[in-house]
Amino acid sequence: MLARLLKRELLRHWRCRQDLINPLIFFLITVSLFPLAVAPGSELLSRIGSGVIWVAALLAAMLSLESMYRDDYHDGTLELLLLQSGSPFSVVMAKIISHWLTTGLPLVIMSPLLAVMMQMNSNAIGALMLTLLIGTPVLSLIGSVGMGLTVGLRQGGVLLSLLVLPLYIPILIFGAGAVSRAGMGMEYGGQIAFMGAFLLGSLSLVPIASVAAIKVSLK
Amino acid sequence: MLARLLKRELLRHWRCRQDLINPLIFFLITVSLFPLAVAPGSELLSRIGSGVIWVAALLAAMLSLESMYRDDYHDGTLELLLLQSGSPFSVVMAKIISHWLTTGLPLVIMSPLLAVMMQMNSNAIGALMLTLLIGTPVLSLIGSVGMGLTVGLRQGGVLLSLLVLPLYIPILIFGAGAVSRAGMGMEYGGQIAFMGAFLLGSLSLVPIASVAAIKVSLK
Amino acid sequence: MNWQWFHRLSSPKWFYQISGRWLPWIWILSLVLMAAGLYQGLYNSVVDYQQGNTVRIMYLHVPAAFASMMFYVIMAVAAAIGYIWRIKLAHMAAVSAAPVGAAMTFLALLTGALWGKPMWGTWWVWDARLTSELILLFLYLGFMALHQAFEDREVADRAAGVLAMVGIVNVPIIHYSVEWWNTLHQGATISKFEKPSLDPSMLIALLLMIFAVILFCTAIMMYRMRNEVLSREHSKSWVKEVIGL
Amino acid sequence: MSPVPISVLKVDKLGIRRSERWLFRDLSFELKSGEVIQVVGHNGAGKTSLMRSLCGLLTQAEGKINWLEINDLPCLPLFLGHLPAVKPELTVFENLKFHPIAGRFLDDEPIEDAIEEVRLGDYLETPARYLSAGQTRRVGLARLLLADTPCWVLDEPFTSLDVEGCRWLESQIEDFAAKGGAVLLTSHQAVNLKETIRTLEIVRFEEALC
Amino acid sequence: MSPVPISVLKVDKLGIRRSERWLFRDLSFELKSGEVIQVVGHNGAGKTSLMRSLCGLLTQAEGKINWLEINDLPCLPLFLGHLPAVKPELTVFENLKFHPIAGRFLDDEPIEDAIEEVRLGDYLETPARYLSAGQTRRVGLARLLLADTPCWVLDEPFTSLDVEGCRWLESQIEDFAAKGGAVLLTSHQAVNLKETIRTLEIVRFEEALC
Ligand code: HEM
Ligand SMILES: Nc1ncnc2c1ncn2[C@@H]1O[C@H](COP(=O)(O)OP(=O)(O)OP(=O)(O)O)[C@@H](O)[C@H]1O
Ligand SMILES: Nc1ncnc2c1ncn2[C@@H]1O[C@H](COP(=O)(O)OP(=O)(O)OP(=O)(O)O)[C@@H](O)[C@H]1O
Ligand SMILES: [Mg+2]
Ligand SMILES: [Mg+2]
Repeated sequence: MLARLLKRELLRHWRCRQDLINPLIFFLITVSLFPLAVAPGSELLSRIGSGVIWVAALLAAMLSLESMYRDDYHDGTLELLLLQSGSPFSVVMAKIISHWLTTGLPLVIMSPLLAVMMQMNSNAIGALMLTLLIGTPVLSLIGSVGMGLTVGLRQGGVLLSLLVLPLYIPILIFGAGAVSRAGMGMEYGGQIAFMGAFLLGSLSLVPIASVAAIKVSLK
Repeated sequence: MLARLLKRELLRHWRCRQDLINPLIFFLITVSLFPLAVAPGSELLSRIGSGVIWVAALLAAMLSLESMYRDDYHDGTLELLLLQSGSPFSVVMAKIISHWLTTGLPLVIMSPLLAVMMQMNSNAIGALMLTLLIGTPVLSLIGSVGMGLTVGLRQGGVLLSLLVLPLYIPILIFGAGAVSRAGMGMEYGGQIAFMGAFLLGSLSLVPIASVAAIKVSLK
Repeated sequence: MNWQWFHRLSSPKWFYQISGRWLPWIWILSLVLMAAGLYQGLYNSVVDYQQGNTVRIMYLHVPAAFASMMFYVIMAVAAAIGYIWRIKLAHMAAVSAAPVGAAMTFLALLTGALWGKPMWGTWWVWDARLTSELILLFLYLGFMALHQAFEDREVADRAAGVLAMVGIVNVPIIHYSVEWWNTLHQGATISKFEKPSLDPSMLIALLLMIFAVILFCTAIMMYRMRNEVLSREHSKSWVKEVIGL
Repeated sequence: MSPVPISVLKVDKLGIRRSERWLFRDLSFELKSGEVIQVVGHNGAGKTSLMRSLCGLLTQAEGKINWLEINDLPCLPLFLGHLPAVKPELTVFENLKFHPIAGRFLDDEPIEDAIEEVRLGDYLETPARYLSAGQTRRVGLARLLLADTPCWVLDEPFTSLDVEGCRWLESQIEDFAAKGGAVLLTSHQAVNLKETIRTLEIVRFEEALC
Repeated sequence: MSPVPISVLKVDKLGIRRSERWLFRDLSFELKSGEVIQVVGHNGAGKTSLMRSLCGLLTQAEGKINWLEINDLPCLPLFLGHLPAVKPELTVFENLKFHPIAGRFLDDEPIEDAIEEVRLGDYLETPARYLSAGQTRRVGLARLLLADTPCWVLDEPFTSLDVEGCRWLESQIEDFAAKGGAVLLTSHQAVNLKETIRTLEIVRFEEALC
């Protein structure tokens, strides 16, 4: 069931490829604006690089949450899926996995390029990819709950950011922190461990919370 | 005619207040993530402050362009306005002015708060407000052309950024440059003069181009 | 006022015939000039006392950069003519000029970056000329992407035309950027005719290469335009004759 | 009652093409004051495209469209299309108040009268998104009462209207024509007017001939 | 042909309120298999609201809605509303392929047949935003041919259809009813079927009594 639903999600995304690359373009643009805006000087750039890339990734993930449930909610597909599939968890998990595959993963893959542009060293680039790999699934997971709660509301957008961002902040701090430690040659195992714990925690809690959130929204 | 059209636009925005504060919230959030993501240290923050605030303002303005023509295009109001008002220029100018009043101006007003958060000095804060005051209208003006060209397209979002951002970059460079010069106590009259020239130039060119763009899109 | 000539000039059929006669000559002339320019540039000119042999990148860089701007102007003017007088041939010209200009912009960026490494110690800096040249590339790409996005060709022509006309403000910015901001990039060297700061042998090579590249680009653009004419007028009887149907 | 009908619109050998396919060619007709013309044709024939090109919202591939000139300015028809052009977030009143009609904005009083006339008196201050489909159409149709123009161009104006609403619209069209107005409309239903309507059929242009 | 009509839908003392105003109360009726009911009422009477609440898209203020149960699950009617529910960015084919209909995704072949049947064969790969109003409706109506459900709930299905399209839809409804399907529809036009249709009038609930 999960596999079929996931295939549906990915097909849907594939049909709207332009929406698909939207977060990626946003990510690229945001990061590449910084060298223009901050007085050029490679030393400064490489110091803020990890922070800039992490913030851009977070914003890109947040802006793309809309596409997770909103469309399906508005044309009635969401309720149909929940009623007919018999397994709301699969529906939610399919949505989360496809969101990560279409948003998080491309960001991870794209990040080394941007890191080079921000003149980060190879140590930091490795850490960046690792932290993004652990961190972006958490962004999708937490976002799913927030989106589930706000999908039926008119003021969705603002409320979503207010709900989701506070929960994103720990990930941001650990992720960007680990990268900048790596850039300075320090070890960053502690941060990675924390992020792993976050990932496991949200993996086990989020599906339940998401299903509950959507059921509330559909009433 | 212009006054009445402007009133209509503002009323429309007022009825959707939540959409109105969306760019503002986005602006606030983006800027306030940076102190968390960049290794804390006031000296670094204040150096990148101008760039961060300018990039955030630019992104906020860009993301809010959608609301300019898209809705009116899709429910048939745009063509009614263009045909029945007898003065397409007024329609376009009303849209641009209201976009600036609802997006650009709040950003200008909010910016000192964020500048303090980024530990910028008072010199830089003054320059920030001044540059944003001159720069945000240019963002709305140029955005109007880009939005006019892409309003009828389904790949609108991505294309819009591709068209509009390159034209935004000079403003970003001058704006952020002026602020960081101000922060270091240097004079920044040259940058301001260039921005003024941009503003005048786009004020005189954009309405024509926008009307042309929309007329093409409606075809 | 007799507008006869104007209508004749804007007739795709007339263009197709005339360009068919000229095109071989333009090809030949551009290749000859290029050969001469390369010979002069690579063997026959003095080596710069500061830059050594790397200066020879100039013979590609400057013509490419110049052509990138020139073809943008051509594209924008053609688009404006097409937009205002609704002349299809002008739109075809604009559409054909875009990829040529984009290629030249890319070449200018590439050669500039290759030159920058030995000269400035870095591939890239965010300086005004470099940035505005990059923007030029984006404008070309935006033009082509926008044109692609519309299904209806006439609407596409007009929409992309508006963009081309708006983007033309970038051209003077590129040109004067070195004067307006003091940057790393070289100032104007050839245009100062009173007192050229170049060695005559270098100047000759450079001018030869500039003309060669412009002619070369013109030839490609004409070639593309002829294809464009054929594909857009495919239902006309004269096209059927030409392609032997 | 205008005694001598004058020509409001002259269309000469009009041809329209959509995505490289001709919808029709060689369409010529004349619309005179006091006349009602119903454009007919099957789904996708090109009725909407015709109307949009008459109103300048679509460029014709060939042919000429000549509107009556008033003081050297071509007259501006009131075009109501498939979409009701009603903003859901504005109230019924604001929807009429803040949209220019025939080149100008209107005063409160005629607007209130028009709203009363289309039976939306109770909904003056209701945001349009709370209206039913037919009520939304009525907001759009209220513009007919407010416009000061010699010609109406209506694309399927009867959509969503109930029986009484259709009757009302028919009588409005009759009155307008009697006062010398010219009407061009499409409808898949029959339109029952006292006087007979001219119909204009759109037939597909067959490419084979070209 | 189902010999003994069974009850598909039982509505008992239904009442619906919108923004604090009762649209109607005390509405009771039964829809049997093989039956066609036309809901009538003036604009804003509450026809759309009734249909949406029957389909669970609106909570009723009072009363009961009982759908026929099949294997202990209430049957899922196919609801086609005012909006054609066609995504403009997808092609005609994809619009049917990637939207589950009555709980499941469909194979290519029946979809292609259905598109052929609604006369959109030439537009299989055309993005829906290039379709005319009537063609867009036809895409929505193709779902009727694909759904495997005992009941259709259609809100103004004749909108934008040309004469031939209306006739086609009427014959589809006839066939479906003959095969034992139940249909609830609204229309402001008369619906011409071989057998007579039951009409259900929605009358405004007068608050004074309450
Ligand atoms: C990626 C890097 C570079 C870019 C994008 C770039 C771009 C340009 C452009 C657009 C022009 C034409 C200006 C005009 O005609 O007004 C130009 C001319 C020129 N460039 Fe570069 N350039 C780059 C790097 C360099 C480097 C590293 C050098 C040598 C140190 C150099 C030397 C020159 C010279 C000598 C001219 C001719 C100036 C004149 O006569 O006007 N460029 N470049
Ligand atoms: N979202 C809503 N919120 C509040 N009131 C609404 C809403 N939608 C509709 N109404 C009101 O409910 C009433 C009934 O609307 P409904 O759409 O059910 O009418 P209808 O019978 O379908 O009319 P029509 O023939 O015009 O389609 C109308 O008076 C309308 O103003
Ligand atoms: N934006 C567009 N781009 C390309 N083709 C289009 C576009 N809009 C409509 N068409 C095509 O043009 C033809 C005519 O469309 P039009 O909307 O004029 O038909 P119509 O006669 O109004 O039909 P209906 O009765 O369904 O409203 C259709 O075949 C349609 O597919
Ligand atoms: Mg139509
Ligand atoms: Mg209804």
